[in-house]
Amino acid sequence: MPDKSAFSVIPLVAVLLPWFSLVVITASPKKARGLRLWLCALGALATFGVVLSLLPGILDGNTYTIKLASVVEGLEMRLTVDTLGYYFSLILAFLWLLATVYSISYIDHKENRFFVFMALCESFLIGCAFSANMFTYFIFYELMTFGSYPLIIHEETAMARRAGYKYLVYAISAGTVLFFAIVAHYFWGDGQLGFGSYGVLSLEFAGRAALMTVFFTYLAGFGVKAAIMPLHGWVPDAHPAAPSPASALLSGVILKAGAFGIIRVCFNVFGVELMRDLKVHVVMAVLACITIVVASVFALTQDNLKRRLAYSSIGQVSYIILGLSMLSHDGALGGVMHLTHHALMKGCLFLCAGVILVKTGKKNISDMKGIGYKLPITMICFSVCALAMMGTPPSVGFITKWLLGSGSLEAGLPVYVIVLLVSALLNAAYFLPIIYTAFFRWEGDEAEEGEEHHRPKLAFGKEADHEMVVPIVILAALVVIVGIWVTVPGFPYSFVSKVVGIIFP
Amino acid sequence: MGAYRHFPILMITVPLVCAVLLPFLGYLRERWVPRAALVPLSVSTLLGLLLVGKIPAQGYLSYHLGGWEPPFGIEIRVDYIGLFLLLVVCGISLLAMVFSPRYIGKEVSGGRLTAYYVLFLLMSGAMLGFVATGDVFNLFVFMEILALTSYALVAITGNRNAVRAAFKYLLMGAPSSIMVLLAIGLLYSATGSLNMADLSARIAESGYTEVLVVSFILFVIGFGVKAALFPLHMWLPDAHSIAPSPISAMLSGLLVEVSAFALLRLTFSVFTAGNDAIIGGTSEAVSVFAAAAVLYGGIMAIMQKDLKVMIAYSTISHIGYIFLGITSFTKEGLAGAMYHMLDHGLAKACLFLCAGCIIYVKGYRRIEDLKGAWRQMPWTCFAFSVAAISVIGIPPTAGFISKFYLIYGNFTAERWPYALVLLVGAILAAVYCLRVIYYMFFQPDKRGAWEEGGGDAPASMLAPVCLLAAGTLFFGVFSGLIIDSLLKAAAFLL
Amino acid sequence: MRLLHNYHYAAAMLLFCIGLYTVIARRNIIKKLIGLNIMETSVFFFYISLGYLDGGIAPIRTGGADPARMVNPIPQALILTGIVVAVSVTALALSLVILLYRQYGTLDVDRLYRDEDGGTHGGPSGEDAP
Amino acid sequence: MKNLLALLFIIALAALLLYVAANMPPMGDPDNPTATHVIPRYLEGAEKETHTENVITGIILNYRGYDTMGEVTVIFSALAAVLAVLGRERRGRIHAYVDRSTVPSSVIVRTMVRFLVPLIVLFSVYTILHGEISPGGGFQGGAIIGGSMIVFTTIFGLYESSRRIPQKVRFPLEGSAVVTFFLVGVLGMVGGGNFLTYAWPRVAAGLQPALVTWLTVLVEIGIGLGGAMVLTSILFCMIREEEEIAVVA
Repeated sequence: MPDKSAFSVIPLVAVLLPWFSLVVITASPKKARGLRLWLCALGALATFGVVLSLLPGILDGNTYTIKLASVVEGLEMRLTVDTLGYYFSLILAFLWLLATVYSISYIDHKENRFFVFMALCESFLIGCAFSANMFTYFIFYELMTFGSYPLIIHEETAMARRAGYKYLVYAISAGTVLFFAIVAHYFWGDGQLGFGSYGVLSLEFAGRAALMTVFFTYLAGFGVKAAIMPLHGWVPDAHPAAPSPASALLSGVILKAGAFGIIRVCFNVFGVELMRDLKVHVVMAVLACITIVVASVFALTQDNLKRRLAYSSIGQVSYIILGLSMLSHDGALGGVMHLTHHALMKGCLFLCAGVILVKTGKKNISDMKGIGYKLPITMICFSVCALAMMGTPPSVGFITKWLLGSGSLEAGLPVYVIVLLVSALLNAAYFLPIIYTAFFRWEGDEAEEGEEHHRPKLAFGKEADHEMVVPIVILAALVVIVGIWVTVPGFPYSFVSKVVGIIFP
Repeated sequence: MGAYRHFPILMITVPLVCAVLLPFLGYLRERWVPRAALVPLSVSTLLGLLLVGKIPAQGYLSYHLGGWEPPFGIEIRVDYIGLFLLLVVCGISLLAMVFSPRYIGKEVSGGRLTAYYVLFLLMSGAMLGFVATGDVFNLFVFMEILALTSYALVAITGNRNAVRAAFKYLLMGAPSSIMVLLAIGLLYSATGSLNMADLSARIAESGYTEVLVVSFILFVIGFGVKAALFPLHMWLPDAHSIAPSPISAMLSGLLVEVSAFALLRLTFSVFTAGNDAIIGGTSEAVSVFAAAAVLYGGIMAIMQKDLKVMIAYSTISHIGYIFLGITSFTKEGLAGAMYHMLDHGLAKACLFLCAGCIIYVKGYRRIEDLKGAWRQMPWTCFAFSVAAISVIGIPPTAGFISKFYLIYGNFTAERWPYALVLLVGAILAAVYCLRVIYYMFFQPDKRGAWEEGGGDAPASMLAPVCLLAAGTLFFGVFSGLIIDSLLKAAAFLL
Repeated sequence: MRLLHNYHYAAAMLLFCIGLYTVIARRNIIKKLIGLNIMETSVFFFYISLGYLDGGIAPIRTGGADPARMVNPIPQALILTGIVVAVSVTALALSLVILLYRQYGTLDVDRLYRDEDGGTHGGPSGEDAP
Repeated sequence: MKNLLALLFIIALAALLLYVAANMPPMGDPDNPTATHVIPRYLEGAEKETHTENVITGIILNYRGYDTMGEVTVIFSALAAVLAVLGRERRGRIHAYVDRSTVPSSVIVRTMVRFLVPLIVLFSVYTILHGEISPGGGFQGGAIIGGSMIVFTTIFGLYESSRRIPQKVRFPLEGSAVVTFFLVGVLGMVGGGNFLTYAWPRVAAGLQPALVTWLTVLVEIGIGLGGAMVLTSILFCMIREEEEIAVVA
């Protein structure tokens, strides 16, 4: 860990602050729905504020740490804010704030349960981000698994229940594998579960087979949340079933918790040298490439918008894995930055899908003819993000692709560039039709010559509520802004370059 | 040595003597019996708490009864692990006792009420004596009090199924007691001593290895029946599910564990763990059976329709966990097994008491009937969920910590298959526990059996349930308080 | 041949096995209890034999008897406890039998445990419990 | 099939146990572990240390008094258990159902029993009080009283015998063994020793022999009374059930 490590209660405050919503929900009168939910949003805002307050210190290279409980030596619950963890917490607190605001007008029944579990999930995820060791990470990660279950089944339809069940089965199996990984790590790693800047394990501790076991059990355990291809089964069901803000978070943050775990394992537990020694990155790369291509192909065949977005998420999260597996400076930079980039883009896309659902009740892409005229702001934002997903400059998507491409050349493996290109093409193939349907088709456009054949008017005034539109606009704007002013302090580059700069000098 | 050296013996004898005096109170004022029965248990708990910190992790408190030094007199030996279990016994007994009055008033007819409390106190006192004693024959005596009272408590409702289950329990329990008695005889014949500490020294120099091996096998079979180790478990599902819920909680949460603890004491303090010639083969066999128990209990629990039977099968599975920890012969495994006794005691007691609340309020026993139960019984359902999560072993409950150490211990001993079995056991537990939670919270109540605001269980029943659930959380989060010392104590035992 | 010398022990062990077989194999529950008592008696016999000393006398000091020739009193003291325990278990077992007979009208385990009504089923069914 | 399996199991067990019997220390050998380890001190010292000439009584009540306390708790538990299962007999119901024995008996038997029972009880009193110097003791005496009650009840029926030892006598005495033990134990603590110390360190050394003797007798009496009452109560409980079944049938 870096030198400047100071005791601070702020990490703990950030973890506990979301529980404020729980208090609000239980304490406030039943009738004051608006007040109650806005107070929850205020809680999310406060959390974001607390996280933000650490920004100057983090940029100075400080870390903050607080010990919660100690089981025995080497097994302790400790929160430490380092650059990488802070980077994750910032995007997640931000996205959470927007999703909470959005939910105020989106969620129309059982909002108490929804908001409480939203808040709990945020608390646990911040705990994940601030974990100082694998043990703490695992505990918060498991809690988050259970906290997110009620979000997925919120609609309580048969489909939602089935999706929730599938989610639980996958998550619990993954939790068990992860548990095994932690015990194995603790055993072979000589009780060292902490994170180090260059990794803490080495071949001095145990044999190759042992370390590879640890690595692959970690990969399998986190791979379920990160939706690496053979383990992705729950994602395409859970996303459409969950309410849109929950899908946005699921895709934007919860999937990333798995990816973040893999980042931690690669950077802070194993370290690049050891990975290169064990050649485990090859397996990661192969899996990631397969996932990227196959998920995109699957996405093509989906008509349900959210399902298509879900498959897209599966592919996109694997960009992160791919970036890590390149073991090169730019690759790692691109991969880790993609964590935020994708959260912004996909969060926005899912929120847009939610607006469409609320305003028109349409789920399938083929029914969305002319929807761009009914919901112009939403669909413009949607298009911006969709274009960004394909990698069109100036946008965050372009930055990712550029860095990954450069990283693969740096690693001397141009084959990845081909994968990226194929993926970009496939992205275009499944996103452009949506934009086309929304803006260039309308009801009755296939009518015979001579019949009424007029393009609908843009209806700016009839958009959804402000609570829903404002987050979408903010996200879409950020997709562009972060893609242009890349190096502004507080934007992903400022953190990730620091972390990656240490590892790949 | 201050006055506290007397505390262990008072902890044991006060409940026993109060049990004898209770009928007089029952004769005068039967209404006061339930409240009066709380007094001796509170006293024991208090004395136990006062002992905390007095016993170092790597030492013990030895008390010579009648002033005769061992091996001539009987010794009470409380080491750190013993005190830990004494406190578990006191705490859970006290909570089960608090739970009892309302519930028992409904299930047990008037004339037997006093008998119920008398037997309950005898059982608690006997458990304390059983855990604390340092003499093998004394162990047998307390085991018999324990056995007698538990047979009777299973049958106390007088219902025909209950009597049948109690008789089945007796038919397995009594021969097993005799086996223990025979094993003690063999041990005595080979060493000439009955004191545990003295025995371990004499065993080391005894030439009668064959006798000791068979003695150990008989001990394992005898206590294996009491602890419901896999092929000897047949009595458990019936007895635990038919007994009144507080008794189920005592049997499942304490009795089987105390029996497992006795085996642990015998293995480590008498037959000394390093002595492969004597215990090697048997402990291997026990590991295999324990692994089978984990899987069998889990699978059977999944197949059950009755809530209490499901919990009972889960107990069989968890006894397997404890034995897998003990037979790993590592300090981590041992500490895990001890911690598992704590959290399994808390969680199982909580589950059975929750089932009791449901039976008390609605009379439902089937899992299917629980659909949508949380509308009417939110506290019970939340407590149930917390305890169930501990049974699965999900953080931050105590179950996670113990499972971690159990698996870690099996890792250290390089027993990979057993570590794997433990993990599979966790998945099985997840299946049967989450099903119930799912029914309680997320299934619609189509029959309209549960009415919102229909009233949860009364406060005197909810309080112990919630305390137990909170306990599993507390000991999960603040496990550092205990596990460190347990590890040291386990290292000391080894 | 040690076994012939230790014929007391051998007899006790055989009795123990006979008792256990009776408990397991007999269908009548009263006979099962008799088997239980045979087991107990065999163990008492075993204990008392443990204390035996060739040419020993009762361990009572009255009249200045020689302590070196006395038989071992510990097993006798222990088995007094054992007897009381056996009596207690038998008493409880018999009262359960009385109740069972009143409720089921039979003493046959097979018929007693044949219908596992009441929604519980421990193991295949009661009869393979010894 | 099931019996065959059981038989195989038993044969295996028998082989194992016989193997052990063949490997045990030779019976009656003065060099056995059992004869050399703890015993010499008991045999030599019991008279001085416990002031009982019967070493067995010394062991039961003094050296291993705690075991005996457990033992009296066991029979008390048995009584509590039987009562919990069957319920205590009530005078009114006994009267209604049974006022004479179901066993037919001649005048000779009745007269002999009437004559013998007091003698048996007298003998049991002797057994209780002389346990420390001759074979016998509290349990033995208590069991003899219980036996005499069985004889009496068989001949005269429950009604008659429950008039001889009525419930209001038995009820307070059933727990006397445990309570006596507990009191003696606590007095030992108060006297400066440990629980169940008979020779209180705080008492002058000259008085200790008398103290130990009297406390031993006190415990014997407690055990004897308690044992007798518990056995009688259990007996009455069961007979009542038998009679009720007979009447119902």
